[in-house]
Amino acid sequence: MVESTSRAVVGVFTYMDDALEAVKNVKAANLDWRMYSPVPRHEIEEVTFPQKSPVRLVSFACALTGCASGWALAILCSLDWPMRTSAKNIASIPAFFVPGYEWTILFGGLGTLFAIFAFCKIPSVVRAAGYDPRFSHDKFGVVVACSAGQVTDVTKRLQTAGADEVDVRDSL
Amino acid sequence: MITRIRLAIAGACVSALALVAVFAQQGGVATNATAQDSASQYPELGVRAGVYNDGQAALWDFNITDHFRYFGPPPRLRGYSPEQPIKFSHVIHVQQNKMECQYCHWSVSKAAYAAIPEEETCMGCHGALVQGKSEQGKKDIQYLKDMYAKNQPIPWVKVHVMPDYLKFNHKRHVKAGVTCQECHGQIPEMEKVERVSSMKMGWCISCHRERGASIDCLVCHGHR
Amino acid sequence: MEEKHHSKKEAPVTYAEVNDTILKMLEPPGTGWYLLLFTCLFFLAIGASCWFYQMWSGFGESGKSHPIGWGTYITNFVFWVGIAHSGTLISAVLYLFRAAFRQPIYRLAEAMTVFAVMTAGLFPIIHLGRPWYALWLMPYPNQRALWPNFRSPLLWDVFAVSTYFTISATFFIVGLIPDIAAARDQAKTRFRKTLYGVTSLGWRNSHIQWKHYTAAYLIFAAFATPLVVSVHSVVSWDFAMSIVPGWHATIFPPYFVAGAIFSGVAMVITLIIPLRKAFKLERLITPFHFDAMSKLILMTSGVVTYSYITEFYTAWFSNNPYERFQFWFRPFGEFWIAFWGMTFCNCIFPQLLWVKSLRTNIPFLFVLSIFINIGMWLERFNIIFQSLTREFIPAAWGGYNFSWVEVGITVGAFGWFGMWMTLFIKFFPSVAIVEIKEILPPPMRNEGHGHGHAAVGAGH
Amino acid sequence: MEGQIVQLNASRKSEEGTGLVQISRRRFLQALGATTAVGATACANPVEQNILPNVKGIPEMVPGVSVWYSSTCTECTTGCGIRVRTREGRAVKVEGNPDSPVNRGSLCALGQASLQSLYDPDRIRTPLKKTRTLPTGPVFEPTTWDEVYSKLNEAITNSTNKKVLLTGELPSGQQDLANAFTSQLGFSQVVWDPMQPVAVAKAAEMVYGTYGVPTFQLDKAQVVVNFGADFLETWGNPVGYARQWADSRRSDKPLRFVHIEPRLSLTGANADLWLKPNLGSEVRVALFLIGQMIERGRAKGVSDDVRSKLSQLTKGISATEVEAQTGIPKEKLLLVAQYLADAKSSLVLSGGASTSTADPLPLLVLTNILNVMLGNVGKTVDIAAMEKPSTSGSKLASLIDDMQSDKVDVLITAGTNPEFSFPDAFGFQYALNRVGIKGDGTGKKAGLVVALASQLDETAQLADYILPLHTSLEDWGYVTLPNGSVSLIQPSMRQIFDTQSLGDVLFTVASNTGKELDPSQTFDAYVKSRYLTLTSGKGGADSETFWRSSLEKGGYFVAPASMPAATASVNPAVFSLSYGISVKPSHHGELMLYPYPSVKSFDGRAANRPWMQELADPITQAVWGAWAEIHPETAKEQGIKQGDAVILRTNDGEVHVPAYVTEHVHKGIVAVPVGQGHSAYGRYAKSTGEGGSVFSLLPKKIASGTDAIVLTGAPVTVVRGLGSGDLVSVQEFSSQEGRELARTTFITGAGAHGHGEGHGEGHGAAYGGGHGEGHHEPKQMYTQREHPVYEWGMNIDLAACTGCSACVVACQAENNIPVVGKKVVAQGREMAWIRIERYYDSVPTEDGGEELKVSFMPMMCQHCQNAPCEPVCPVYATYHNEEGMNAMVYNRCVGTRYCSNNCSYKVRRFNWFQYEWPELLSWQINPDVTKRTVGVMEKCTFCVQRIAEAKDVAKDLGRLVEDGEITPACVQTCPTQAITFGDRKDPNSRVSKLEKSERAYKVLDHHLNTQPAVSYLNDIRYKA
Repeated sequence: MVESTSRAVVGVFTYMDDALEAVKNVKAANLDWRMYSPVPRHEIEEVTFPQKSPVRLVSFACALTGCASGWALAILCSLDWPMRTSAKNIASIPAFFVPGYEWTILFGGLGTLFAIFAFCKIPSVVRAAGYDPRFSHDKFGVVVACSAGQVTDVTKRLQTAGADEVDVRDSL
Repeated sequence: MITRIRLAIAGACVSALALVAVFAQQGGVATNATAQDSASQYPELGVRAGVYNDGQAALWDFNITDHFRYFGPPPRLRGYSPEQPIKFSHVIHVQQNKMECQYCHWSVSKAAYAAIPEEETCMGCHGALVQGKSEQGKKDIQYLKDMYAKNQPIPWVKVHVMPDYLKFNHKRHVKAGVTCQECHGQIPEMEKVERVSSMKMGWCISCHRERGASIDCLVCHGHR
Repeated sequence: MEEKHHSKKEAPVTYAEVNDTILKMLEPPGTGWYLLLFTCLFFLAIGASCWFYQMWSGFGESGKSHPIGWGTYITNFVFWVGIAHSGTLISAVLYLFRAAFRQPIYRLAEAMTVFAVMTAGLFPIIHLGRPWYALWLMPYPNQRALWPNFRSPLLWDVFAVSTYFTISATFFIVGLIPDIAAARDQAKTRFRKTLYGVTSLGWRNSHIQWKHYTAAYLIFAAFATPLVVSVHSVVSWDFAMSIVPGWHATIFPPYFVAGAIFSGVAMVITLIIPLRKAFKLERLITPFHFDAMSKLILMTSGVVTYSYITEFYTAWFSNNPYERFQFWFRPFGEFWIAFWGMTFCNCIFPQLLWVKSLRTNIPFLFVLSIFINIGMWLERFNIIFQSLTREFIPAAWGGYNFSWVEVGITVGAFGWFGMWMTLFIKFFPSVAIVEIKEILPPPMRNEGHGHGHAAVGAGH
Repeated sequence: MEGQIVQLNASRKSEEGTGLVQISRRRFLQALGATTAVGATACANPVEQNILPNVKGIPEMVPGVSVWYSSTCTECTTGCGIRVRTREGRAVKVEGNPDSPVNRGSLCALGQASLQSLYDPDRIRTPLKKTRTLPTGPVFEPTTWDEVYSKLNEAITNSTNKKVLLTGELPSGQQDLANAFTSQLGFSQVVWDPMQPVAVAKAAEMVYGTYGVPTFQLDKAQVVVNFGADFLETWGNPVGYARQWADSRRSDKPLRFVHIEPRLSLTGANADLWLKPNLGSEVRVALFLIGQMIERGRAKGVSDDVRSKLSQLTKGISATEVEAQTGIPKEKLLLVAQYLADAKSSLVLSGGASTSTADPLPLLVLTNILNVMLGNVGKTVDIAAMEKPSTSGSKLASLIDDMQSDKVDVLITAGTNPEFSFPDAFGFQYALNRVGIKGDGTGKKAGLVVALASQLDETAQLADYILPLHTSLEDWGYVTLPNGSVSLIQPSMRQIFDTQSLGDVLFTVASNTGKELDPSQTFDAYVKSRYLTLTSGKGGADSETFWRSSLEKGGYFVAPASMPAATASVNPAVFSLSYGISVKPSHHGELMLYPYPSVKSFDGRAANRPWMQELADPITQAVWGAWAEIHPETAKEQGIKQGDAVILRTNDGEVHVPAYVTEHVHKGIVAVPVGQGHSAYGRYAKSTGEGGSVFSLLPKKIASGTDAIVLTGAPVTVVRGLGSGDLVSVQEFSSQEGRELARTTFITGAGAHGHGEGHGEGHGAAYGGGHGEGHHEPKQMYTQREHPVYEWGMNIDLAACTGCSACVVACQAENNIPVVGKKVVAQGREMAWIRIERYYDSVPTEDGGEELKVSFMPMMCQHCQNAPCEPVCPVYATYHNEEGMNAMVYNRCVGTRYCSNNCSYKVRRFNWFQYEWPELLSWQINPDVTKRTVGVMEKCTFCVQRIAEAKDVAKDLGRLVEDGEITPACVQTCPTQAITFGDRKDPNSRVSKLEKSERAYKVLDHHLNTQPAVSYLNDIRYKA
């Protein structure tokens, strides 16, 4: 077995403020880190990801596309084989609001889904080395990727922050 | 991160444009010419029967009526060529003997229906004069005579099976100058008659559109 | 009455308790669950057989006649679409409004939405004369070079309902992912591990995931909110866009949306009361929530009642003889019982909720919710059936022939819906784990910084 | 509420068992098969379809092109000319022959349904021999013609007693041959046709001196006073009279029409004033009118002597007295007298059910006298052209006596069904079974009963042998008309079964006994030679050309010559009659039976035709089977509700029918349509046979002084039966609810004509908003559709529509509309594309009272410009085409039924089941019209196939279709030409002009702006 040089240091926290403290700590040390929490909280976001999520842009673009497509579908289909019903215009604009509206939402929603998948990197079959089942239960986790040499330092940082336990694992 | 967003937006726009482009094509199906392109097969006509979709069903256009009437391959497909009770050869009759289509199928210019000729018409030549050269020909002509003597019709097998709700009028098409071959293919070259056109709705419509004929539904689905 | 006092001195709910209580619901089922499932499957079998019989014998096996082209099936369609609505309302609209009582009930409501739309979606197909051509309503490229008619409200239905189903299912599934991940992490059997492993899509609760997730969730809610309004508006346009006296009314969209929420909340109560009892969720779903839902019912009942009155007023004020006749006919005509049944169930009975104690009286609420469900079914039936039976030409007035086939298919729809619900509550967390945790105060070493909503556990 | 739902629900049963209406389930099985058949290739079902050519060419037959044969309708004795449309050798439609002066191109419902007699699936297909009689009925086995002929020959040769030929009113050709047959073979002929007005003929003889029914010119009369003659339904020449009536009604000077009958008949419903006398008391009204005419100096037509005798007779008859006797208010009586007195020309008619009492002559005679007095003979009454019925009830009664006393050896029946249509009390069946039994007391049977029949009816079932006859669509013949015209009957298709012509049977029977009836030897040759004789000299030298052209035209038609200005004198013998009321209930409150022939069943001959069974009766709107019209007071006494089963009981029998409670029947009578209650006559007739036939209720009595049986007046009791009587009516609600659907223009003032009264007056409308807005042009939200070439439209003149329902059958026949059966109609699922809506309105009279106004309104797809049905279809199965039609594409329809919901006229019909015709009836399918499958919507197409045909022809000629070239089936057959079809885009077409008429309006358009292509013209009524 070849000994890997990269390590994942997993800090398990009971308290959120401890975990955030740890994050701030490792962030300051410019380490490659990740935080796991059983619940999204804005306190966490403020510390870990203060920028805006780009999901909304994708959603917006897709929604616009959907709106255009819905209208285009209705109008072009009607023009393709013009059939008069009840003296209504071939391109009956009021009636076509519905497909336009619905496809705005449909495309926007599917685009958002697509964005989540893309940005959250799911579906994922890769095992996250630092992940611990307790992180979906009631514990917070801060995982730091580091070389074998940094392990002690990182462990210390996490323990200082108040980790219940610190675990060192192979390769992130 | 920014790059990814740009990519996503660009992808969305491209897909939307593609979608619009598909629908902008009249009829929507992008499968234009197919392997059995009638123009290449019958160059002397110079008129293509199928224009943009040649009556091809989209893959997902599963039309159950095509199948449930018959437990087997539907006779409404291009290439359908059933065995006939008499091995009648259009090659001999039309190509070699230079007979006109309407000599036998005389009702095409008079009525909606293109009738199969009466046995009497066949007997006009085969009654006394022509007795056939080949073994098969002699057998078939004898069969014709027997049936005629028994006053029984010959059970020809329909090649162009059309549903009841389609009311096609041969007379109008013939009078409008549509040649037989445009729909039925090069029958003169056929030893055994085969369906060369799908005769599906899109196929009809394409020609109607091309020639500016009416595409009112009732023209074909209301009456003869 | 018990619930009223129980939470006073109890300890606050912790993250772990949330997880454990909810995931406990997923433990291997008992006889009761199987019994429920098989009952549902039995009903479904009845419905399926009836539908096949109807297709085999001819559509005439349902009770429609020449003046009455629509009947039970479209009533069921509108009913189930209506049921679906409160789910989206609770999950999306109340999310945007940050309503405090939403979290423990929203998952169930959302599941109800998805399954109700799945049920509703069957009925337009069942009611077709030639269901095997239902595909023709889709705008797909075909050899006939034909397209559907985008001016038809039925085509709008196709768009609205399919969009609604897609979006609500997406919203539902997206909401489920972290919870499935939680279930995965505590799964014990191999089957469950695989099931949750696959369906959680590799969700890890990382801070990046949470960031995008919460952003997307908000956007979903923002999309679903106009959708919930539009879908029932579109459904109401099936009627309002026509010229049938009693259908042709501009008030229909808001009236239908309010009615949908009304019936949907009632259905949520109908479902959640047994669930709460069976899985001992009293600590999570408290009288506070029932009180809030009761108030919602009371309000929507008021809106619905107001709509009824408006309909009558409009008919009178318009001086339109056909409309006037129709609205005279409903309460005093041949089928008065359907009208007065509806009025009792939807307008009069819910007024009892003005009494505070009744708003948290679980047995009463259960009975009331059943009545509202019946009342709302009758409302759709009144609109569809009564209007069609008395249209413009008196010579063409006619009646309806209720048939057992329709009853069978209606029962089958409940079986179909019930089947999905039953399967769902045993396989996936039917109370949102993450969202409840979100409103709990997070565990903090330094107390006072955390601020959660006190909606769960510590009741009032 | 419960009542209706439960009742409708209970009636849903599978009908396949009866074989009446076939609902096929195959389609779904096929669909099911499709899903499984994708992989299953080794299935035995043949993939192939055959296409069979003709063996030999037929000159006039082009595949796909119709060939029309002219012939004559033999359903009743009027002799309407018909044209039979054939396709590929099969008759597919029967229409009126425009060349015939009798019907001028129109045809009634029954005549059109003669096609279903030809294609009756229960027709007799071979000669039959009765082998035994089981309790369930006789058992027949096929036999050969030769066997029957030899048996018959034997019986005739050995006969020592009477030999009788019992027939209906045969067409003249057959009758002429039958005359030769009876005289040469020593037969006597007895004729029975219950529809013949023999009492009227007798009364004519008493007054005018000639036995026969005069022909009438309604259009020349200003006032028509009618005692019960249903001349718009079954009496006389209904098609011709309806045309005359309508021509007058829509003219500038419409005739005023007073109808006096205890029951509201279809004819009465079309009257300006319907008076409801006590049954049997009409004679006093007639007498009163005579008195009034004398008083008012309008009795110039009779000699002084007669006048004085008449004034003797009418002396002291006051309006008050007559009111007490008849129940008609005296104001109305005086009003009628005034109408008659003021009119320059008038017509008094009598006949029909109300004159089929035990003592009909006084009334019939008095009406004839009235006509003579008013100088109508020679003006409106043509006594030169008389139809002379040979029917005789008394002769048939004495034949029965003869048979009972074993005096008849051989009985041949043909074209008549006395076992059904002669009162059972006479004992026809019992007597017939004794035919041929030797009078020597041994009981040995030597004689024979042979029925010559096309259908296995009740009489044919009694016979020992049955010889199958051609129906009239397969047969030769001719009919001589009262005015000297000869209308030819020719076969329109080859015989379907091993049948023969009646004429040929007579020829064969005669030649077997060594007699030669005629040198021509075969019936077709006989017809030709007789025809040429009858029209001798008229055809010119080339008889063959004349014969050919006659066949083409349908016969030799004399133009309706002006009537000989005959004057008639009253035969003094009439004063020997008693003019008191002889027909009246024996005690207060006793009900009298009032059977009547209806336009839908006649005497029962129409019962084997599904079209006629499913045709809604214009008055009651009931289908399939009989009913009893009961006055609400009677119903209340007996606790009878609408649709309950009731038992009608007389001294002679009882029948079970559903109750139809209506106030439009005199409270002293119970009215029942005759013609239902068959125990044989095919599956359709038998399906309504359970309750029994009305003829079983009738007394064994011949009306005094005539040859007629007594139809009305038998004392009857009405008892509530068990449960529901299975009354199926297609229209439950009779009020217009003030919605101005069928509108009326009222003419006020005595005889003054003016259209000034506006629309729909006095409909008791709470919402009277629609007055006078017929021509407004509402602002349109959308630009209206351009119609580049044609814009088809229709106009229906309600003043001319009598409600006769011929159009309904025409539509059924033309468009392959399925007949769905009683159960399915009960569910509200009738399929007729055109229906006759009937509304009862109460309108104010001039003197401030209220009068009944009955409106008939043909309703079919209105082909709206702004059609509500079109935009709601998700798949464009219905849309507006460039010729202004609301097109329906069946094969695109997925069956959402939204269009039907949204159709304000409710004229769309859904295929709830897969309906199939049984074999043989399936031959009538019009090959130009798509058969619809289950789950598909259908509706009126304006007969788009006919439009296409006309356009096709016009295109060949290089021009556009001209006005009048297209006649949809309903337009073609309408006896009153109330319907007009044409191009609305052409301002000179009739339809455009009518649309701009001041009477024109469009239904519901003023509320809905649907812009229908069908316009209606207001009905015209005199304000009573």
